[in-house]
Amino acid sequence: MEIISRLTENYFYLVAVILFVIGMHTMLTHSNMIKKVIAMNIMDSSVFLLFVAIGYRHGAQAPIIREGVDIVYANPLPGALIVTGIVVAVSVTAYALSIIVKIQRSYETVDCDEICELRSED
Amino acid sequence: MFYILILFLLIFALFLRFIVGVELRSILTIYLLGLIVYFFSFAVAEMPTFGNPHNPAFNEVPERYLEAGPSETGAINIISSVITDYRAFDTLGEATVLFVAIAAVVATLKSHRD
Amino acid sequence: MMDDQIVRITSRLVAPFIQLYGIYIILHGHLSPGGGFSGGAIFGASLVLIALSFNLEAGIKQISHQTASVLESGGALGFALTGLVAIAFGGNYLANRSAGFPLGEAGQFFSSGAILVITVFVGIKVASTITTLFYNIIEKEEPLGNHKQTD
Amino acid sequence: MESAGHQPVLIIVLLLISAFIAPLLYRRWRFLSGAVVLAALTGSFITALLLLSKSGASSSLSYHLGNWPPPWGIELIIDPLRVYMLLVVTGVSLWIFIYALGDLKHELHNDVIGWYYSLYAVLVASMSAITLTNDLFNLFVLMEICAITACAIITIKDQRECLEAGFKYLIMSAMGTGCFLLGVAMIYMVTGYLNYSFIQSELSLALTDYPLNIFTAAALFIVAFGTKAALFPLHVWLPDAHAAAPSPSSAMLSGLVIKIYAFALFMIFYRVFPRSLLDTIPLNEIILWLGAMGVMFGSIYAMLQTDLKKMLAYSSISQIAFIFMGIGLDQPLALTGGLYHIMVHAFTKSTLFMSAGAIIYSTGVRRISDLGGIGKVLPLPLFAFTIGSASMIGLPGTGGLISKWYLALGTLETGRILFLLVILASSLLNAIYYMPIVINAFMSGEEFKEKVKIVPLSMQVTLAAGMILVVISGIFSRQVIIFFEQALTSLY
Repeated sequence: MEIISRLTENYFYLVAVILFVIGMHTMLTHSNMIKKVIAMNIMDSSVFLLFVAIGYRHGAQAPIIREGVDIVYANPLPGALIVTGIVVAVSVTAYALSIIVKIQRSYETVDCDEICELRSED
Repeated sequence: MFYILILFLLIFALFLRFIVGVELRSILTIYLLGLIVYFFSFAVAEMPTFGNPHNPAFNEVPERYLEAGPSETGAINIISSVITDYRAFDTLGEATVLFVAIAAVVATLKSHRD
Repeated sequence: MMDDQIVRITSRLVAPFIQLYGIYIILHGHLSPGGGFSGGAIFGASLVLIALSFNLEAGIKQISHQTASVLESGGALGFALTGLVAIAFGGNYLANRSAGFPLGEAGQFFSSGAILVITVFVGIKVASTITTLFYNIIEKEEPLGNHKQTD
Repeated sequence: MESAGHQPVLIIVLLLISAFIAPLLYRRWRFLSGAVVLAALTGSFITALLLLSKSGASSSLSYHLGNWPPPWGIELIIDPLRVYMLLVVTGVSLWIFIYALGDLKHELHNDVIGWYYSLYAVLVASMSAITLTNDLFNLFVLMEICAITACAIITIKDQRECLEAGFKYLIMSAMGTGCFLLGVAMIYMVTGYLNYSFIQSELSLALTDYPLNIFTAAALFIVAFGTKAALFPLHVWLPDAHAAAPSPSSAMLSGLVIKIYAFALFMIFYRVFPRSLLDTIPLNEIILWLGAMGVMFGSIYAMLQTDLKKMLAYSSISQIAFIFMGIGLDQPLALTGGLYHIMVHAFTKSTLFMSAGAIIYSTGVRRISDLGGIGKVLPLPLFAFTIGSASMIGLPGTGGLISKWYLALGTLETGRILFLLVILASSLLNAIYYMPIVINAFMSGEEFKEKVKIVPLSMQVTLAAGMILVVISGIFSRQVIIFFEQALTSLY
């Protein structure tokens, strides 16, 4: 089975994709808002994992240059991009949580389905 | 037309949340997402091998960062030189995201008085 | 929030070291792993630690709302203006070497021109963001300190 | 490509700096913070006009941020289509901001208006940057800024519906950006670049080695931008969000924010994907069918609404689908129609939301059935509403006719009569749900009962300007169409 051997070679990518789908599943099926925010973070982290894995090469070290030593360095670009991505994800999470705080105050629940019921009663 | 299938599965999985009942929804979502994983795994199998130094990602872009980075930017931490010099506009966007997060949080929390 | 002597004394002892470590990470962003984001997050975490182990007022005593908002706007503004300085020196926006910032010798502390400046601004921004986010989300709960520890 | 001066980046930086200063100023001098943002918006609009005169019709200029050439650094591109979009973004946002200065005081708490100004300026900055950027990861960062600010100008209003709608919007767009970033990762993995132009030349080679990755990335891009631009089956967040928001935010969100993603998808289709990819797999066909479905379903849903702003929100779904149909037909005339519709719909829908905002401001009425006889007490807002409805239906003399005309020509040119029927049917449906409101407002015998407040001057001026813009876009369209014809030749 060639595909299996390819998948085992690319296990980092496979794990990233599976994590992405797990995040998507949580986001689609759970009605608890905090779980949705966590799922959003899982999705983002999975993509970050995929991105960072692209930058790796066998035997490579972190790209901090040391003079006079012969070292193979990893690709610095994906790492640099992901630093940005992580901060973006943190900001979105903070904002989503602050909305949830206020939703909890006014509806007294953090469950989407219950809120839908409350709204249909109005 | 393998990819069209994926596309519609994705769209359908997203849309599903809003059209069917709770019990049916979770089962169907699991099936669909399983299918998505199945199709993604072909793409994963086709991806450039993990850790291979001849991958397309290792082209002249990281080469110049690693070789000329210290002399062009003065920083020996290349990630630092990429985020604050080569791609500094991204980092400006990132600082803006932080500012916007504060603005959004403060505005939301202040405007909704209990 | 917590009425525990051990936690208070430990966090009061540890907080200055955490802050020092954060500043170190910010300033050595171009030489070692780290940079504005990680250092700023560490520095902000020390302020959050104080607010958690004492109460919110103690945290606000460290950095008031007024200061925090000035720092936030100032950090982002400083970043944007550093880019404009590069235009004034004849480079494109956010240019470093080509705008004539002195690079120094790679590996020394005072090297890398605009990178150091930008890293410091980003560090300030991130530290103030983390504390402000934390204070704003926990504020207007029941007055802090009224919770009796039940252990 | 020659250098472009510093104007493109100055537009973005000017708005960002004004956004950073505005909340600080608002603590001490309330008046000044609005004035700073207004000045920045005016400045960016003037700079965009300067760029238009500089760029000409077919040349493209590039700006290298930090003096690093493209594959290493980030590049901004100024070409005719982007300058057109930039003009629409800066101009319409300036116009809506003047309206907001009058309208916000009664919709928001006094302490948060400074933050609103700041968020507004960042939103405009991020949208201008999305039009100009030539880098996929930069696009991701800017899209996140745009998503957070767009949600924040919804949740800033003190109603719990806004919170819920904003949360739904935030989660959906976070999912969209997640899909987009996964697509970017796949593209980066097989090409090794993030710059549009480099990817385009590299992708046609990579298509033989890694076809599945590229197809998956394309599918993910369609889902991502479809979610953000409310393409038909992914539109579920839009009606709540646009109806609950304060009126200036609704005008902004419906008028510009959803279109910016349609434009970004257009850019990805023609500037990132090589022609060979579009020829091998029917990406355009999918967009076309989803667009056609969106046109029909958006109109049908809009007919069923009882709330004025909700009806306008559903109508946005059907109108944004016209732009997608223009992309989907993949033909110069249809693309002209679709791109022209970006501007026309920005004018029209903003005018409609502004007049709805003026009605709500002065009477507090939101239900469509309560609007009988309102034309006699509020002549200007209802007159603006009438002009806007005429443009939505596509009556002669308004911009709506021109864009639908070119779309219809595009369908005839490709020989797809079905989509011509869709366009005609949607016009008919638009007439069915817009005309009764207008007729009821002016002709109905009954007297309007509610108390009426006087509409502030800034709102009246912007409403009048909106009417004029809609009519101008209908009458003096020739110049823009010629401009498009020259600009679109570079795509084929």
